[in-house]
Amino acid sequence: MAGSPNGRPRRVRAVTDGNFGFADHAASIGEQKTYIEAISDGLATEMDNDPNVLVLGEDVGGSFGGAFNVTKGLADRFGDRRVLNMPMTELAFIGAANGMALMGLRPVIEVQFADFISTGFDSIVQFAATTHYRWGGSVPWVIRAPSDGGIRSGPFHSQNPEAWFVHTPGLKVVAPSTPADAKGLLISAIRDNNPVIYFESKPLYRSLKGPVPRGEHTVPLGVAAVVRQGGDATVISYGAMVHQALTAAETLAADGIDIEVVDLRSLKPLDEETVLGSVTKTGRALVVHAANRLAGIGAEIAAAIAEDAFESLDAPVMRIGGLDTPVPFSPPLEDAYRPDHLKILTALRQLVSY
Amino acid sequence: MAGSPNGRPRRVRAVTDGNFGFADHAASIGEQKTYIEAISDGLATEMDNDPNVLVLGEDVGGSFGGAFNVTKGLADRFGDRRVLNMPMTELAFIGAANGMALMGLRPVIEVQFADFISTGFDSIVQFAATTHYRWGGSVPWVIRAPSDGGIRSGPFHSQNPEAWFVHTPGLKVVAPSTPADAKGLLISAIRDNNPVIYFESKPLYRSLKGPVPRGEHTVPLGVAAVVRQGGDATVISYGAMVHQALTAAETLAADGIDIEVVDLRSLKPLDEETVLGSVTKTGRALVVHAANRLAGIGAEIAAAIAEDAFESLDAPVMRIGGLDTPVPFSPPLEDAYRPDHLKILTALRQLVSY
Amino acid sequence: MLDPSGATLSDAQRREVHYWMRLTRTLDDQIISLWKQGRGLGGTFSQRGHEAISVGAGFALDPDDVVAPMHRDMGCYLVRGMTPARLLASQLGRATGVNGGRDANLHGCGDLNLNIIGFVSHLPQSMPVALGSAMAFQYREEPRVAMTFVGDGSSNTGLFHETLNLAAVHNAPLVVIVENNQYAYSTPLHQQMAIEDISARGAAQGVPSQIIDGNDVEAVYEAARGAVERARSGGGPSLIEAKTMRMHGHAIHDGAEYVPDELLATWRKLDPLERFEKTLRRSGVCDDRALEAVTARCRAEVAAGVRFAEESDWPDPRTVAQGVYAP
Amino acid sequence: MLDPSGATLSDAQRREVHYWMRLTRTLDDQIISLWKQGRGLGGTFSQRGHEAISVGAGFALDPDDVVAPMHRDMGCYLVRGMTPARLLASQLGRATGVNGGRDANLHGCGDLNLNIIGFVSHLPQSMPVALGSAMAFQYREEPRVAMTFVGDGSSNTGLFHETLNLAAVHNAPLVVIVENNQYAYSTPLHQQMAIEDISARGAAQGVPSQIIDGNDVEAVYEAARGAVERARSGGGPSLIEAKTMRMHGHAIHDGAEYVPDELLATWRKLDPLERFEKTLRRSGVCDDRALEAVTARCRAEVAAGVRFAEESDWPDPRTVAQGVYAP
Ligand SMILES: Cc1ncc(C[n+]2csc(CCOP(=O)(O)OP(=O)(O)O)c2C)c(N)n1
Ligand SMILES: Cc1ncc(C[n+]2csc(CCOP(=O)(O)OP(=O)(O)O)c2C)c(N)n1
Ligand SMILES: [Mg+2]
Ligand SMILES: [Mg+2]
Repeated sequence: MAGSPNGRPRRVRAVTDGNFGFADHAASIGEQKTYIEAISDGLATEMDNDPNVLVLGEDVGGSFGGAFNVTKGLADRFGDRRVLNMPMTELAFIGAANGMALMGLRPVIEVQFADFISTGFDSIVQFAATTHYRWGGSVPWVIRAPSDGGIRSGPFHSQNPEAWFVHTPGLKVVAPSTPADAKGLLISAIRDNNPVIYFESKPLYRSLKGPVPRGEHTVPLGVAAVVRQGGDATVISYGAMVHQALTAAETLAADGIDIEVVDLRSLKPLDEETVLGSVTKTGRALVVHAANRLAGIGAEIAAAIAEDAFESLDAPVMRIGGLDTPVPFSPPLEDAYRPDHLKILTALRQLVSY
Repeated sequence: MAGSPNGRPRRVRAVTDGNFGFADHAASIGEQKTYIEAISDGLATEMDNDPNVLVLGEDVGGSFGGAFNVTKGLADRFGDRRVLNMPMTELAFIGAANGMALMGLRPVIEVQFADFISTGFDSIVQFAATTHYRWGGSVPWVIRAPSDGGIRSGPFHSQNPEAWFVHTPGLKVVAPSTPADAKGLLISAIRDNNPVIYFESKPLYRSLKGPVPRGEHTVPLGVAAVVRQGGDATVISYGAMVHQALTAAETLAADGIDIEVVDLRSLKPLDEETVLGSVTKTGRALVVHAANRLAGIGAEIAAAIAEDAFESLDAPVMRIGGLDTPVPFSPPLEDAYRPDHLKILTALRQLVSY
Repeated sequence: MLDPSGATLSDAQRREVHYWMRLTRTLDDQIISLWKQGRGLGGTFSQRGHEAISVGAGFALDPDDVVAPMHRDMGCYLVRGMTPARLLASQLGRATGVNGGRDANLHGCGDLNLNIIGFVSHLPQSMPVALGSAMAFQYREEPRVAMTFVGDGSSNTGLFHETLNLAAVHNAPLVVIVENNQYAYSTPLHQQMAIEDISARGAAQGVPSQIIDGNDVEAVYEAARGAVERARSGGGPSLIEAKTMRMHGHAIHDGAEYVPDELLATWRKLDPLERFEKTLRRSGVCDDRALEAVTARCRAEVAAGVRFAEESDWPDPRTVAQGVYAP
Repeated sequence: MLDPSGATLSDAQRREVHYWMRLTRTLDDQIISLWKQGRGLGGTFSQRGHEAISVGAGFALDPDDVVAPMHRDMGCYLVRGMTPARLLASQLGRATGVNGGRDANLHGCGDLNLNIIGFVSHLPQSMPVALGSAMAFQYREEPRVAMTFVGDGSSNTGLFHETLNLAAVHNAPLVVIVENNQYAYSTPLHQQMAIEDISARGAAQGVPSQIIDGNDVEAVYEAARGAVERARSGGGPSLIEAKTMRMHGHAIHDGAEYVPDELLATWRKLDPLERFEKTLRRSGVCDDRALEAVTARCRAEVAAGVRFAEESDWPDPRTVAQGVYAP
């Protein structure tokens, strides 16, 4: 319940200069924006563009604009009817969004923390996910879920629950790692005719800046990005961990080891082609995510690689993820729990020397 | 909502004679019982043994005894105070079980179908799963979840949601495949000091008979069973799919191909030692479950094998599971959706000839 | 309490409503006998006793209104234009069914051309969906209303209360019909709740409510129509508790031995269809011949539906993975 | 409505209650200043305005009773015997904290030796857990009671209603205190619900309820003690709505600019601690010197707690994976 976005991020490497380096998938023209500003920008842009888009969630409205202020200013700009404060009843208001979406609106739902998405679980996994398959009704909403830890928020404000939803048929799941993608994936998610869960990475909110195209900007769902080229091994990751992987890769570059980094961007649909393409080239793969390693998304990716790129593999596919424990609060515990560039570095050294 | 246990099972091979063949892990002395009778037996045995055990759920009480009659007779025998009908409020009654368990009782909760476990999600994944880690409170309950399909019950009475819970830190998960294990794992689950989700396989309820030891009988959590020995490839499975795998293995035996079949029995903790031991021996692995293949438990197992038995593998680890769709109702669709011995056979032929 | 609407059925409407009730009864009986003969597929729900509610409330809606019915509301599907043939094909899992064989019995019988939202098992998930539809109408300033149905069992769920609350806060044009049939599967009311009337749950959220005789189709219509008109004119949500009795088991396989015989005997005398037919006869709206003609017509329509369904193709297994996502 | 219990505080108890309220205030103020100085860790909740409720209700329990407090109930933890030192060490993530650094702020401060159940964020998950505890007491025929606390925001959740209903059906010895502090985070009551009084929600489930002045600790004690005694003697669950105001932001980082100044000004005059001190003075239970002595004692205890906490070791990272499962 803490609601505090002001924990002290540690080990999350902020990229604060203009040369963010993802020139291949972030447009180079545009303002410098933080990750969180890019989300707000994406929301406002699409609300401007489509009167069917409305925002709902706890505390999103009025002058407040949500626990993280992502929706601040939207009520002023678009009116209270398009930015609705909800009582603390996730099951009902996500269920209501199901109805709105069936009637042609495009609600963007904020759950206050990704952790609380479980409270609305049935409305997501039972109703929204199955409706198109069962009788053709289309449920085009987006749930924005501020996820991930590393900021001393404890077991209930640090969760990464994406695996539940990737395993559930009928949902789409995205997890941007850069400001440009944050905007572009959000707009694409809103335009998609299906329920999309959009996992925001809290540790990147204000620590990460990058160029964000003005106005219209979309990033297609289901398309990963190779954010660093390299021939010796592939790291597959998403969200905040992409930056940890890049940091580790830079360290190894000094030793003459070239790591390729794939940023999945979408977790469902998963861009297996890009992943397999890279691993076929490098012959070595490490999957990294902050979520619990056990039966996480990394398991699917590793299993897919192990099956479909078997002949190309020069080493076992490795995985790094959170421990199989709740996310602990205290810094030494959370740091032990959580993957970071040092742990990635250790794993990569092992992988390339296999 | 159908509540009908009387769909016609197809392709589920009943084993109705006395020589069930799992002599290595089911005691040979005991009555012949169906899978469902064995569950009732386990419940009654442990209620007899421990006055702290009580049963709660929708329609479990009185003369009715639950949608599948698993608890029929328990109210008569142990009194209404130990067999409680609950209003249709899964979140509250699983939450209440959390409190009972903290106070030293051992509630056994029936969710009417495994599909409805999602309605009580928070009480499971947020409260029960995390409490011991966070402050030492012990939550020893069991949720009995009638799961699995193949009996024409449609998208909401056929689900296999085990992956959600295996991914969640702090829960234990079991899934018996035989009457003897159904009894033994249930008693062990009740005695365990942690929340345990016990997935029953509906298609086995009345189609499967086998010897069940009388009285006291436990099967340890976290210990898999090698239910068929073979040197050419390993099938790793659980629940109803174990029998499909055994059928496929018999077919291949006629061709001189020896398949080893590992019945996981527990999904969490997972007996990696037995799995890796077998795969190290055979060099080939196929993981099979009825649940959605994508990001299912099979992904974890395949990834673990690919990482830890890499050098032993003579072929890619294969996986078979349900499609990434809701479970469809109509027989041709459900059969296309669902793994069976023929699909396993095809995969195994491919695997052994790799 | 809700104000009485004063809306009453004309004689022509009475005849129409009677036809839908008879059709519902005939179709339900047919389904039961199909299943007893082993020609069914999976489980299916009994409708007997609920005809006045599902038909009477459904009839109170205009075509542009949206409805999210539940598993005792076959009558509502029929009133809204879903044919016995489609419903039967659906129950038998055929390609020609409402959802092409993807969902079981009445589940997933959604068709937005008829403004019907299909339900999922997880009760009462239809309720917030109906609310969201109502909120969409408000948002676009359309004069439309959403109606949904729940049981006594569902009225215990958190989602029931959350939805009423949200509807009240937003003054949404939502009508909630509670079908209090005294049981949730095998569980009698007193094991479900400690209150006398479910309508009391409206007050806890600021939703006006009303109790009606759920076996009197005219009373159902009048209350429902009143609530619909009120919602349409900006008066907000309402709750109608219709008292009735589930006359068969929960679903086809359930003998309902847990229901006391006397209770059933009392309610059998209050059968909604027989009662309405008596009224029609007494008031001269229909004579015996007219009623028999309706019965014959319904029989024929249902029989044709059975033929259609049983002769329909099974879905093509190669389509199994299609349509998970909207294009 | 609940019958008045007639239970009143003796003078000695008044002095004790005052001490706990002052300790709560002092500890809360200390936490705020630690956080403002950058010596805090993560987010933490403000308690100001809630001292009468958390202390008064907690004080109404016997040692064998169980309590499941929420994030505005620091006073209740203290009354139940959790020391400022332990609570501070917990908030600072130290090995010596209630949960060894595993959970944040007041979360997870459970200790069954003190009959306190630790809460999770997902509100109001403590409510069914308290109910289950109460049902366990019933089952074993122990004369014990369970109490839990929820906010106005939580009173909208489905789980709130489900739990009250289940408690009523089982006549469980449960006392639910609703801390209606007019806001859920930034959301005022009128955006949360369309009713005047949350106590109305008791009636919808058959749970007797009562409205009290949540800033009057004696009123809180009397109502809570009455409900506890009633529950203990087999009278079943009750609901007490304590009206109050959250005087600071939701949590440390929240300036609460969304709360009108006038509202705060009105309530500032009703400060529960000052009011109670006035009463104590007026009734001659304490004089100024005695009150100052309490303040000094609380300051010293809290200061010692800060020293203890800040000097405590961090948890050993090698223990991170231990204790997920009970042995
Ligand atoms: C969340 C949830 N839990 C359990 C069920 C299983 N179930 C199907 S119908 C039913 C009883 C419903 O009773 P009620 O709401 O009174 O409707 P009725 O069947 O009596 O018309 C139950 C428990 C379900 N559908 N949804
Ligand atoms: C299920 C759930 N959703 C969202 C939150 C985030 N959250 C934390 S406190 C809070 C407001 C709670 O309001 P209230 O119940 O009135 O308690 P108060 O904080 O005012 O004491 C919210 C929305 C939560 N804790 N649980
Ligand atoms: Mg009912
Ligand atoms: Mg509040």
